[in-house]
Amino acid sequence: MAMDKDLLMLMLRRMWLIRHFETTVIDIYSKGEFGGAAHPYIGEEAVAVGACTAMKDTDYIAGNHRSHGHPLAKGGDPKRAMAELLGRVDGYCKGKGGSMHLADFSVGILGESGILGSSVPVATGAALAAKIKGENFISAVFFGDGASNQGACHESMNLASVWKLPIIFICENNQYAVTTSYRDTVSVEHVSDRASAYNMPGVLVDGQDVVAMHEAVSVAIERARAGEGPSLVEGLTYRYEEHSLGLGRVRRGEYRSEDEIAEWRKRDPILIHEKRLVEQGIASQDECDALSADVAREVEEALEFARNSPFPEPEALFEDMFANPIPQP
Amino acid sequence: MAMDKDLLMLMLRRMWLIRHFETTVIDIYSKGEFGGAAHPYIGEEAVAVGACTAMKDTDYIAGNHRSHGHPLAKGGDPKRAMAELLGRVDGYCKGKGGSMHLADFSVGILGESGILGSSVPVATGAALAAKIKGENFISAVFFGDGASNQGACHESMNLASVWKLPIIFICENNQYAVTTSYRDTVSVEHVSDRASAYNMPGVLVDGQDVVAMHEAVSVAIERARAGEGPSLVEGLTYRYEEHSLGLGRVRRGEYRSEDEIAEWRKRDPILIHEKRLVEQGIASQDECDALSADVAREVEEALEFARNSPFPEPEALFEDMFANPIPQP
Amino acid sequence: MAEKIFINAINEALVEEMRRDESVFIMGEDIKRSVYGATMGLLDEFGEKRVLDTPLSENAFFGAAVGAAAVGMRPVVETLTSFMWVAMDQLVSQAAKMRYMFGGQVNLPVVYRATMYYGGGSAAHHSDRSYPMFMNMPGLKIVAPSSPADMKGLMKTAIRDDDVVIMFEDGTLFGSRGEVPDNEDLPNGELLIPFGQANTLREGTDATIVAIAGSVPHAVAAADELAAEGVSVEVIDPRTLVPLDKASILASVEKTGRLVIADPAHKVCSAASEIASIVAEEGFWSLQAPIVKVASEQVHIPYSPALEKLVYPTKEKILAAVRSTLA
Amino acid sequence: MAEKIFINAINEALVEEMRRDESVFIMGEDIKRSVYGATMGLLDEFGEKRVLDTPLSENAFFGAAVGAAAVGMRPVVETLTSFMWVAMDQLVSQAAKMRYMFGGQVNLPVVYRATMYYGGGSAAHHSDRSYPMFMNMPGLKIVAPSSPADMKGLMKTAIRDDDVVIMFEDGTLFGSRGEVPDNEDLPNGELLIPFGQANTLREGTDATIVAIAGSVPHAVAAADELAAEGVSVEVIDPRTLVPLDKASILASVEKTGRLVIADPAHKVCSAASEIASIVAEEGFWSLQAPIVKVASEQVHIPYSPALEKLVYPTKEKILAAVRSTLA
Ligand SMILES: Cc1ncc(C[n+]2csc(CCOP(=O)(O)OP(=O)(O)O)c2C)c(N)n1
Ligand SMILES: Cc1ncc(C[n+]2csc(CCOP(=O)(O)OP(=O)(O)O)c2C)c(N)n1
Ligand SMILES: [Mg+2]
Ligand SMILES: [Mg+2]
Repeated sequence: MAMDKDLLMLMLRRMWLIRHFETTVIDIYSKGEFGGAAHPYIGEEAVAVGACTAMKDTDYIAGNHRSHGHPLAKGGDPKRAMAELLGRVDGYCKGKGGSMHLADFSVGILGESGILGSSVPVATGAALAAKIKGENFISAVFFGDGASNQGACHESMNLASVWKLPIIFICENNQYAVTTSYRDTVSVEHVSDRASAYNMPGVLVDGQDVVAMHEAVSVAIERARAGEGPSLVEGLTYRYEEHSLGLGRVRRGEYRSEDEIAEWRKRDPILIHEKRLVEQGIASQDECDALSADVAREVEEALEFARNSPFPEPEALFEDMFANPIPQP
Repeated sequence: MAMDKDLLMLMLRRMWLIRHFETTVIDIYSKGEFGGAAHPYIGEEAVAVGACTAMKDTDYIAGNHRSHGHPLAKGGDPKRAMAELLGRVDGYCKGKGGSMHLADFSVGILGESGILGSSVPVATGAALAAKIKGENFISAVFFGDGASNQGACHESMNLASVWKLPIIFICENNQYAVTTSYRDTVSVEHVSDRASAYNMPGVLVDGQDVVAMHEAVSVAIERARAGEGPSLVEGLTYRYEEHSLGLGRVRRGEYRSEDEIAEWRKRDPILIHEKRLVEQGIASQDECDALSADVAREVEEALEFARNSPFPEPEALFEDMFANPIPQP
Repeated sequence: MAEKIFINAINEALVEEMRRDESVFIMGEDIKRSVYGATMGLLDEFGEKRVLDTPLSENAFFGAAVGAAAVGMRPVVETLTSFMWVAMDQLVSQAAKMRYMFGGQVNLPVVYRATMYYGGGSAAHHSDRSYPMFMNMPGLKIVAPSSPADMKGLMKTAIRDDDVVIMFEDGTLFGSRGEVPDNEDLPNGELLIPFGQANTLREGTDATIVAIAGSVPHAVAAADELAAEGVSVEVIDPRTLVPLDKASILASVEKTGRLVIADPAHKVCSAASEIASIVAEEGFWSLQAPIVKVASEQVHIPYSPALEKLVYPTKEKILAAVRSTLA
Repeated sequence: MAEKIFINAINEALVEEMRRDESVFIMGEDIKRSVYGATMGLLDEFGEKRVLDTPLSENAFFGAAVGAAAVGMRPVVETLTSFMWVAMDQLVSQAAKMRYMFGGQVNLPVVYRATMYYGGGSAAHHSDRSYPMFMNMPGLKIVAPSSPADMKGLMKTAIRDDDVVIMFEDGTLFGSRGEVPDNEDLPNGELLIPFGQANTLREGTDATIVAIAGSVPHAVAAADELAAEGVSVEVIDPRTLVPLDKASILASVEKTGRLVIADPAHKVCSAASEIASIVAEEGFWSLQAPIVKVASEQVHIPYSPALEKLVYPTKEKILAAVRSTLA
């Protein structure tokens, strides 16, 4: 697949955006600037970015608790995402959702969901709407290796397959669910092996290579738009940080080795992509560094924006429950 | 597999038992002798009988809404089953369960469950207990082609596989869920194809041949007892009657042809088995007929027994909720 | 006005709304052949794209309805109350929570049609009357009609509402008959009943019965029997449980001073409990006697007809309760 | 007596019961490494066979617990309330219904340990306080301890009980401290608290506060503040919601004539509603003022700390409620 420089640089930009965003999030969380849970996406950037850059604004995604990468990859605004994390009115959800529930329906982000597997049927429904309406948008959903064991995934994949819905099931296999290796909980070698149980293509992809992800998802999207039904794409990737900010008890030495982390860091998705850009003469390292610095500033501005946004007023508590509101009981 | 005459005749006896039981049930239901739903097993006898005759009394089964065949195949008492259908105190559940909830824990029948897929995790738990206790009983669960699409099946098969539990998942593929062909709802050619998604053997069996079922399940049981984990066995079978007694709206001409029914009836499981017995010189047709007549009498007695059993007294309403009862609120 | 059967009123509402709005579609199990009766003729008129038989995987298609609604469709989902347990994840985590959680970014015009079969030997797995559990969960509008006209008018309102609505359709009423206004006799040519407005079936001054769903006919029968004895009983059907027309209930209790609540759901943490608690707080000074709940016994539904008939509110139980408040 | 931390009291109960009875085992997500804190040291002492990390499929392992219990084991399942929705099928259709449906043929000694995290920015998907929904469903015993001693004593009782018990463990109390009797000081050498016995934390004559789980400390603080003003308030913690010790509540209201109920669950069809309805029926003639519910607002849990703090019962809300009943 021939890719133009703009696209390749967009991929780099969005990966850096996620990386800087998450680094900032970890920093301000550690300083107590916000609370609750937050699940860093660092190390996995190529999965969401490769996938989302293969989509249009009119296509839909849904995601999970590891929730910052997907919307940023899909073109979400870091200002509004950061404001949401800080619980402010200018956040995507006016502060009601927080880290695990970013959503921007205006660019096709159906929302991140904290319950494992729970957004998979929802994304399937968006694809069903495309089919009923006869429109050619598609839908995609991100879920983890752990979540792949949920019944919701099975039911949705079967439904999408028998109805030939335009949806891409994207499993982010980052090797672990909290402290549990997927080898102890997933009964097959690869999650994508399960595609055969639904009569759909199952593709195992190097999730550290943004171009590989982009290509695999592009093929799946083409198929979906052509009315040929869903695909399952598994990106093999790795989470550098611990499961969640705020979950103090997890000590990584207990379930994975420092060596393992170091090995994976050698295959850092940004490193891999920059190396390719430089080696293929598409961009210089300076250009890449400048882009990174530029994005870092964007994230700083987002933080500034978020900090300046006010907290919601008490009245807001009762707003947004219903489109046609009803009296409080 | 060499089978002795006793076993082969036991298979015939239990198939006839189910056949006569169900015929009687249809008859008395049509006369208004009991109400609610009841799902005849006629045509599918070889599946349960083949499977259950491969088990011991100390092995467990769980089943579904099509619920009379499994317990009778496992050695349940037609008297108590019939009394349960009539809502009497001598019923297996003292009249509290009715047709869809037969259970006899004394011969390993963990109970039939009316919610599709819902007994699959329960049976998986019995197998888990075997493993934890280090005992060598196994567990088996019957579910339909329709139910195979439920998340509970996926989750349980995965769990059983990663933990190598001694359980046999038995899919009774009778071609339809109510009026819906499994070809419209199951995304693969055969439900047993899904076994590969759980790294377990998946076996497609002629569900009209009781010996074939017995053999396939025996292999799976051996594997289970040896600690090698679960299997998925799919019996291809057919339901002669409509989905449920009491569901008047289903007109069979609308979703399946009379021809199709006639074709399947040619492969009647009792016919096939009797033919084999006679042709192989194991039993004469007279012997088979006598056995059938004997079983018919047994069913008549069961009906007599049930009719003579009293309805529960009002106090019974509040009994059996808890092992350690609590006051009514 | 024509007399119509309850289940046909459901069908009429579906047909009218599907004709009116192309984005309305319906999915469920064996609905093409209308195994449960409410979807008769829909496939013929609206075709395969708008009348979908689903695989047996309620969690997936309950959630797919949410996703489809989020991108502009208006799904109607047919199910039984008892099949909602397997789909609880999507009902609670998505249907109920999504709008608020995302700060109101999205409307979810989904209708779940949940039939409650009970009273006919369906036993513990098929007899759920679960609306109280859903009342506890914010974000769901909850409707429980008791007559063909209410059924039709509330169903049409539900389909047009931009929020998630669960229609608890009482199976004990499916064969019941009642007057349903003809469209040509109605102001705007159609029957639409707003949410949050109770219906007063009998006016009275001595006691109030608030009755829900299948308990309404029993309450009316009890009131009529008491009327013959010279006791004047008001019967109120809230019709929608979320929103609940507490003003009508409080006004009635202010007048009568006595309250009995008839509710076919299990009695603990029931709609009856909720209504009692509201009146004990906001209508306390009107009360002249204890509030009596007549709800289902706190046991599962036994199969045997000898036992099942003891479980639910009946005319006799309601009569006894009203008399106790007057004693 | 030693002062202990709530979460350690859970751990103690688990350890003691697992030592005592080989058929007790525990399963859940990441419990081997005790990610949530209550299962510390269990793997080391009891090994892989009795301490099981599960795949992320709650419906399967919640149901597997039922099946294992049916054939002689005593499973303890660790989860969060918010993960119960995906397992509702097994909780309702199997755990709650099985015994009755099968005519009492089988005992199901299962304990579901469901932690309620709320109040710390966990947002709508991780802040459920769902016990009222389970109270509506017959067949489940429901426990909601508010102190380390109650936690330990009720957990041990739960594990020995032959029925399904859901322990709602209030996350807002996990770090709280309290005196827990030492085993050697106890009559039978162990702490067992029976189900169905409320605990009276403060005795009083002017008003009664019934407080549940995490609301208990707020109620006690309110009572103490009122005591300083010369108002004598009784504080009752039911400790178990099914069975509910209504005798203690009714006796207290008989004495005080005034009732406030503090409940961190959503207010509609809540435990507070149920208790109010019981008193409005059985304690009516004792009441001298409206019954006031102080429960969570009927909205989902918003993430923003600016909003979340407005949702739950607080000392201030309870104070205002008690004062209103005395006005
Ligand atoms: C139904 C449900 N069960 C459990 C959890 C708690 N939980 C949150 S994230 C997580 C691990 C998820 O692992 P995986 O799906 O692989 O995603 P990852 O965190 O690795 O990206 C768990 C157990 C949950 N949120 N929802
Ligand atoms: C969760 C759930 N959904 C729907 C139903 C209603 N229902 C009962 S039996 C049945 C068809 C089942 O088909 P299958 O699993 O193939 O079993 P069969 O009846 O063919 O033996 C349906 C839809 C149910 N009992 N439970
Ligand atoms: Mg993972
Ligand atoms: Mg079938």
